[in-house]
Amino acid sequence: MTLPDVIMLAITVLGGSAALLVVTSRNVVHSALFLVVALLSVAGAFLALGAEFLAWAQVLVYVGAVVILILFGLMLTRAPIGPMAQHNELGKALPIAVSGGFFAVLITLIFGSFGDTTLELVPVSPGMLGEVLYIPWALPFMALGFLLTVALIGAVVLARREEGEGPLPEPDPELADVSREPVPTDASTNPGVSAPSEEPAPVTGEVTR
Amino acid sequence: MSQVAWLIPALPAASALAIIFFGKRMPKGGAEVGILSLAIAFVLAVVVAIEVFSANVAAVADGGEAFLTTVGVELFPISAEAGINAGIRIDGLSAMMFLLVTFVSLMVHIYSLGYMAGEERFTWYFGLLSLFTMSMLILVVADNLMLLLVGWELVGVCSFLLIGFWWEQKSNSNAAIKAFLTTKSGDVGLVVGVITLWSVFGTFDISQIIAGVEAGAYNEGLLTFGLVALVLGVVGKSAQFPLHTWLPDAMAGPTPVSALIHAATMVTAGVFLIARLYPVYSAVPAAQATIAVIGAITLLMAGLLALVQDDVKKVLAYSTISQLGYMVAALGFSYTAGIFHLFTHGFFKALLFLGAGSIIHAAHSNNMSDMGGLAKVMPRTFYTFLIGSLALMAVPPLAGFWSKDEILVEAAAAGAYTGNLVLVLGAIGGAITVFYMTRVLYLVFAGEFRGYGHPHESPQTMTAPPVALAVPSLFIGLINLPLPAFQPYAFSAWTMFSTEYWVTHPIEFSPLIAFVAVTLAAAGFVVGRLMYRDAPVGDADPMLRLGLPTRILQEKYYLDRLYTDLITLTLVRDKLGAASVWLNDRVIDRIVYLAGAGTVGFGRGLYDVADQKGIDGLVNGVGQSTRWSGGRLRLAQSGNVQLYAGAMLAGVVVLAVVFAVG
Amino acid sequence: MQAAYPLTFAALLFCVGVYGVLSRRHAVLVLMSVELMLAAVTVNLVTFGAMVGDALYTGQVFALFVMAVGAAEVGIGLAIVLLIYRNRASVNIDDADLMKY
Amino acid sequence: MPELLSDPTTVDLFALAPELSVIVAALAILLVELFLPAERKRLVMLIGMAGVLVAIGFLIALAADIGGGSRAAFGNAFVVDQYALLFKGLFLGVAVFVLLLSYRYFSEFRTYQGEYYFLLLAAFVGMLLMPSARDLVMLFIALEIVSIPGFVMAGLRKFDLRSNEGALKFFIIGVLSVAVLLFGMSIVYGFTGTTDLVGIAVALEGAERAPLLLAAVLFVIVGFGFKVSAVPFHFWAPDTYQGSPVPVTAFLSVASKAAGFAGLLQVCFVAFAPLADVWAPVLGVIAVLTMTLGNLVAMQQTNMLRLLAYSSIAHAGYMLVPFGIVQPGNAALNSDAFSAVLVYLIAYAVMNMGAFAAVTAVTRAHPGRQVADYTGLGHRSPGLAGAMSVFLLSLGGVPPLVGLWAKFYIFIASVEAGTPFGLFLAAMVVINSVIAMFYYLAVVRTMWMDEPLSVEPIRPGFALGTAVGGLAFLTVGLFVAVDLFATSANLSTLVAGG
Amino acid sequence: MTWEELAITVTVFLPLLGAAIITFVPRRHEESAKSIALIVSLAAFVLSLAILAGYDWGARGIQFQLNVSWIEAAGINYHVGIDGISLPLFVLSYLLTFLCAVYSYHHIEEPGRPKAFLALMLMLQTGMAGCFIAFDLILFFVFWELVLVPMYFMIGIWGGPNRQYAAVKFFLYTLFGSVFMLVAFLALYFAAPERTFDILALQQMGAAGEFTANFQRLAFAAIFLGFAIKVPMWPFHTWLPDAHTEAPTVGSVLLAGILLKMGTYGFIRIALPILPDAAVEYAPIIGVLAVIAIIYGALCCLAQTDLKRLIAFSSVGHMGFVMLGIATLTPIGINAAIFGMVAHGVITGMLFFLAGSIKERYHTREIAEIGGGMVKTMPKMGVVLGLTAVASLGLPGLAGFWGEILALLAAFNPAPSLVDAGYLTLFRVLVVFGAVGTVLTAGYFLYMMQRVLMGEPPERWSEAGLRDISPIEWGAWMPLIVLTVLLGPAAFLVTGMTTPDVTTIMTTFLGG
Repeated sequence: MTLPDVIMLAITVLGGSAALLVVTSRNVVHSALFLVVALLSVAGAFLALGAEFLAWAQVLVYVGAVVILILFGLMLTRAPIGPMAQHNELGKALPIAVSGGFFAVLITLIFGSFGDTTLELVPVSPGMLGEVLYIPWALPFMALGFLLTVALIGAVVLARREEGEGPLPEPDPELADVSREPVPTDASTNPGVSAPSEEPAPVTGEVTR
Repeated sequence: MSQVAWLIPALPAASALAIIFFGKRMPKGGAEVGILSLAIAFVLAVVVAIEVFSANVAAVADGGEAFLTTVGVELFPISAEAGINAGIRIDGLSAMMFLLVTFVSLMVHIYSLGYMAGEERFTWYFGLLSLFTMSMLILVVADNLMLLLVGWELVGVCSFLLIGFWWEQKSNSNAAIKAFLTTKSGDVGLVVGVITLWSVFGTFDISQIIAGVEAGAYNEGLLTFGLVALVLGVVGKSAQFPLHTWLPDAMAGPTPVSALIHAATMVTAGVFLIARLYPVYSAVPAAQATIAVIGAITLLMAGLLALVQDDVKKVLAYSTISQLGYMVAALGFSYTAGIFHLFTHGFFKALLFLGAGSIIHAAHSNNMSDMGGLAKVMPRTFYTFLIGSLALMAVPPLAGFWSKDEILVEAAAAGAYTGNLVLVLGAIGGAITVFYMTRVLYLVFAGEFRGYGHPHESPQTMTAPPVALAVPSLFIGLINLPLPAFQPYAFSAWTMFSTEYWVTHPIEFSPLIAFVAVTLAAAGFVVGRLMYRDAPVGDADPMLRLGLPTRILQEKYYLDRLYTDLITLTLVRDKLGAASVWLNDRVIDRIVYLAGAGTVGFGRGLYDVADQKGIDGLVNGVGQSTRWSGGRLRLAQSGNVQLYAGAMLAGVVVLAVVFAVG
Repeated sequence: MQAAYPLTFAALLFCVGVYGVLSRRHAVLVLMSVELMLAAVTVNLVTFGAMVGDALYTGQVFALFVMAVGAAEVGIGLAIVLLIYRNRASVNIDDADLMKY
Repeated sequence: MPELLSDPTTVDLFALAPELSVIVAALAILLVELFLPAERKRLVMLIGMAGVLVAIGFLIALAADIGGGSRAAFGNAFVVDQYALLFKGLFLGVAVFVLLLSYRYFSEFRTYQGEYYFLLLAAFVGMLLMPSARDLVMLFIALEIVSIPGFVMAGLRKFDLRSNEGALKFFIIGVLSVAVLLFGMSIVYGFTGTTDLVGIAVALEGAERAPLLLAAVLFVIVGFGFKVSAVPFHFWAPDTYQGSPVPVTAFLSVASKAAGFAGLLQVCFVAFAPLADVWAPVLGVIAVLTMTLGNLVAMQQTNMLRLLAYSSIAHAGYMLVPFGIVQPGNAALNSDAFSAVLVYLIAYAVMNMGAFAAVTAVTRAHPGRQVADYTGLGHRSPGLAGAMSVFLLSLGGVPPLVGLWAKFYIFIASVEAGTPFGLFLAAMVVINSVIAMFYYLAVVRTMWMDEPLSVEPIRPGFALGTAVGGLAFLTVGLFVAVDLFATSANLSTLVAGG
Repeated sequence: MTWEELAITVTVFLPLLGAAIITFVPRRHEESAKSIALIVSLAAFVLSLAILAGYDWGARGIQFQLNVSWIEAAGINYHVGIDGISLPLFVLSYLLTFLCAVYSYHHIEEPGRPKAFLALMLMLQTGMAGCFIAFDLILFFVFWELVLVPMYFMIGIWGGPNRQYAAVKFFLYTLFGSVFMLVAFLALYFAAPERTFDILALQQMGAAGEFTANFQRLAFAAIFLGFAIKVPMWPFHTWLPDAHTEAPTVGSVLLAGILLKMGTYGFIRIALPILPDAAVEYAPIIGVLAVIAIIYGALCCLAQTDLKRLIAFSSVGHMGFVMLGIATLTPIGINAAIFGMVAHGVITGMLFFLAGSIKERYHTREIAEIGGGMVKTMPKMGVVLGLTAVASLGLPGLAGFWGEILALLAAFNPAPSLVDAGYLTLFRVLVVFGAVGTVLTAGYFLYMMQRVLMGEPPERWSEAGLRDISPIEWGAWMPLIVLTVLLGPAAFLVTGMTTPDVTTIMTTFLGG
């Protein structure tokens, strides 16, 4: 049991519990905070494994940007501050069964084949990583760049509010039962063109066996 | 001349076409073309006959071969080596048939001018007559069995069309169909027989078949089966027992038709066929025995039936069946006797039918009960009818005597079981024939006229042909006088197929048999005269008061009821037909429909049960979800994405285990 | 260091992520759980990178790419969730069952 | 494994030409769209079309240039060989038709047309990268480039809750399967020490079969299974197809499914070839499940898009059959199976795209998307109904149409395998195609033999009209000229090229 | 590419081209579609006559042969040619289509739309003609299935009352059969020493005994199912009455005239020569089923009340004779079968034309309602119906006779290999039953003639002033009437062509 093993175990315990709390805590904001702890523990794991650059990247990208983004998401969707019923109609039976099964399978298999291998850790400096990144991995790197731009534009398109232009989202009458105040519509914006909206086929129409 | 004998069938064929297509526009409605063509044909027939007969006589004289010319051409190949060919075969027999058919057909044509005058489909009638004569002549002249079969069936169809000429009344078309179907069922035997002969001898050609039989290299059992099958065809066509029921009903057609078809030509086709294949039959004793027996039964059975008929044409019809029985029986052991009786019978039976036609025409009814006393009113018809009856009754100098007597002589000569049977039944049959003919003579000509209206003599065209036919009825018998001196020039020589047969089977005269036959005939005449002198009609008719025998005879031994009602109508058409349709629509169709519907049903079932009960059930069984009320759960595609994800990952886990183990 | 430990840590994170995706009602929570799963993958990759020790540091580069892609997916995920929220004022995944069978 | 590059400057741009031209076109669209007034925005599609056509030009030049050999770039992480060219040709062909479909459909949206075309072209870039990618990392990234625009486009009908819902389901299931894919890839990398496909194959040759490795192989296959909508991973398809705009559904059912197969082909036939005896039977079983479930459920559908969704699931099943009969080491059989999948893909792309083109035309007049909308179409617009019948009958496998050859090749491959499992697969294909005939025939029947609801004909408009006409011609034309693409698609180039 | 090679391809695909042209005719002048169809079908017919003229009657083997590879990936090549066996049916299909084009100038059933109808008809013609000239199994299969879709639409759209049920039934029946056939073709492909779909090569292999006995048994069973459904043989025939009665006149003429023959032709061309041992094993079964079909068909006809359905069932009977001829495995038998096919095509095609015209005038197919006396109300129609009915019941001297009599002839002594297998007596019993079948056939036809032609016409029809045969109808029917009468005496028109090739194909069975 060398020092790195001890560190690793500690990180595993810390990260694991944080992750569990993320998914089980009743308060959504608490989950977000526990997510931060979990991701930090991952960064710690990277450091333990000698991937120093990755660790800082993890901290910067995930903890810095992604969690903040998620918090914004929670805020925008007016998530209730207090506790809310966490479990969906599926109940806990299926998720526990599946994830438990998954975990059991993975653990047995991992210990089966990697039980005894030990890692001699060679710290990888950012310089070495950088050198490798821009020549052999140039193509994936560029492709990834393109991917990020596409994701960015996609997110903007979806998330943008629509009153400014284009067809206004008339509430779908069949969902009239859902309590929602109508989005303020000013009649002037879009003249004649009516979108080929889905004329509300009666629910039964849609739902046929 | 015989080389070009194919002209004889060609003439009526040409006239038939001419009449059918241009008949309407001809002055006499096509009749003149018919008569002209047949007249020429008759002349040609006489020329050919002279050539053939003189050749035969010469052959008998100097011991040469019998006259035979065959001219044939291959119509079309049916396999690399075999083919169907059409050709003519002229020998004594066919020459004789030429004479008989053309002459009788000519007489009927002339007679029909008067009889069918004013008929709506006059032209169509004459077209059919020519068509019929053509097919009969094809049958006569054919050199191979296949062409004979073609002629045979064509004759059948023409008789169907002629019998059902007045097809407005359902009874006529019923009779026509009955005639056709009965002969057609007989034809089953013919077809099977022809095919068997083909498979035994490898050819249809008659001369090769005969050569094959003489050579002796053939499968005995199969040949017997073939010949017996042919006999079934003969029984159907020549109305022998048991397939005779159609002939009396065929009287529904116009009388000249009956005269031509049901006296002289068509019904003799069967007899002609046996005569044509006589050498083959003589080689197979079993076949000859069957013929003799059938002939004997038929002649007696039909004779009895003739006793109780009221319709004059029906009497003649049954008498024809009886005479055909004689011919068939004769062919059981003697070639010449059989065909001689055929020859003579053709003339006087045609005469009787034409006479009957005039009588019916005059009395406006077929039934003898409303005739009587016509001798005075229709002298010419009476005398000719009398001559015909006397010939039929085998009164010595006339034709009937010589031919029927010859049959009895040959039967006696043959001896053995069949010979004696034919002799005895023949004699009795002779007596019965005389009895029912005297009954007819008295009921029709003697006493007072019982019908309504006043009968008068038929016009010239309807009395001339009977007169013309009376001449041969009187003298034709003499051409075959059984005197040894006369025989080399006699009919037997003319029509022999091989000289050595003519030598080994001479025509003798036995005074004893002649005497017995004549006395029996005389007895029959006396009894007949006694009973019917004052024309007792209706239920006064002695023959109708015999109780059970009368009823059996009137019901025609219940054969008719057996055939028409039981077999054809009820069993075949209604029962079997309906059963097969039921089988078709209900059973087979249903099975297939179920198979088809089955897959759809199976699909739906699988979809309902396995697809959504199965997977959903499993997933929910595991989860003890509270909110999952029955209503919400329906199908695997429940719309809840987490259920999808769950199902998917469950699948992954299961597969991972399988993989890990695998 | 024992290789098994980081791997178990990764497996633990992955399975907790799976649990989170399947059970939480709130869409954003589902996104968070997905992030956990991707983080688990990165740990896995780095561990294997160290174990293999190849010249190209494939493990770590791959991990980096995964992080980038993870970030992109969170962006898209949130956009979709916001879109649903604006149309229905509820991010509860259970309601999203308009289309079925 | 992209080995160390000695000289970084020799990046072979010509090999990347097709991808680059599409990227340039996409970016150009974004820029130009800003300056166009609202009603002129739809002209943007023309730029996109230009980009695709230029890419096709480059493709032909590349094909002429390599002629059978291969051309590597980035230290053979990116290889352009006959296999890659065939797929790129297929993708660009499909791109042309998706653009034609989208022209009029999206012109009414007036808002984010530019972004839509950008996303569409981006997805096609991803697809173009996929067949040339020869290592797991690049495969993963290409897969992502295809998926992410897919998620967005599926949700583009923002006002319609069904569309959002479809996008959400697509996203969640998509992300989940990517996570599983990555997990698998990491373990495979762990075992084999490399991410290069051929390298993996070499490493696997000798390696003893640790259970974890086998599980990892499964995880990777699951990632592509999702894209191809094989059975346990098919749940997203019906809802997403129904929710998203019809051209996007066409894109999903044809293009992204083809990309999934491109990846699966490379992974299964190259990387995991030595383990064939492990995954082949499992894929075979999945194929049968997919086929049967797809056909049976399709029989019950009344919504046209859901029917086509289940039908495309069934066709994914047919295409998975050759994977089920692969035998390690039996090169002849494998190459036949390989070409069978390719032939089916090309035929499927043509007839399915055609079907969706016709559905797009009809949906504009009947937004209800019900099968009942098609009653009496034969009387209203015989041309459109004729084309739709051609596509449906071809999907059913009726002879004078290319669908027959597609099934025929699958059939030959599975009968040639000779194993009882092969024969079982063949029998299932036969039974399924007869069952499928039920619902294809039902639609064709309603079109021709029932009385139309209204008499006014449906005008598909120029762009869509050419798409429907062109595809109908191809469906029949390819039947005769099936030889064109049948021979060129063989395994040898892929294996050798890598 | 000399005319020799191109002749067949041009003749086969000309109608398809015609169909394409017709579809592009604008809706406004739809009537012109009729004249285009007429011209195209006439041109195709003339071309087929040119091939007939150019055909060397004596020579054995394939003429006008063209063999170019189509899909070399799977070893399928476009191998077309024509020989004595396929030439008569090939020319007959063109004749019937041309006559149908003439007939449909005035007679298209109620949804009208001549454009679609004629296009489908021409497409049908390509499929039919293609079947007879294909010498590659897959090419044969493609043409075989090509016929399905147009006929399905023809029955489904222009048919009678419950046409959709009949159309679907027809489609799925044949599809089911053809799927098995395809499996058999593939099995042959894989079992052949060097893989080929070429029928001629497979025939050589079959003759040389390359295929093992039980493989042959299985393959023949599958092929048998495919062809038997099409013929149709007895247990698989239930689709025929529905399809025929519901199909439009032209549809049922082509269906009865040619489509049924594709099944029997398939037996002669593919099943028998390629799998000789299995053919010997299955021959008695086919023979028995054939005779059952004869008797069963006749009995069903007796019970029919619908004129068209009666004619349909008569086809079951006639095809029974054809199959009996095939079951004998002798040159005479096959000759009889081919002649029977041609004669049945001419006669039953004529009968269906008549049935169509009668329905058009009487507006019903129920014999009871027609009430008889047609010779009085429509004399010419009556005579023609009479003549055709008589020809159909096998009156010698007309076309129908030779087919039946030669089949019985051949069945009396079947091929030596059958005799050695001890089936001689069985076949002879079949001959007797077949002969009885002819009587039953005569029975129901005469019964039909009595109820339709003879008797007094009910007054409803006698004053209705039904118009007799119109010039268009004369034009469409005259060739058939002439052929019915001509094929009697001049039977060499068909057997002359078929005999050389039939003997070559049947040599394998001649054995001893």
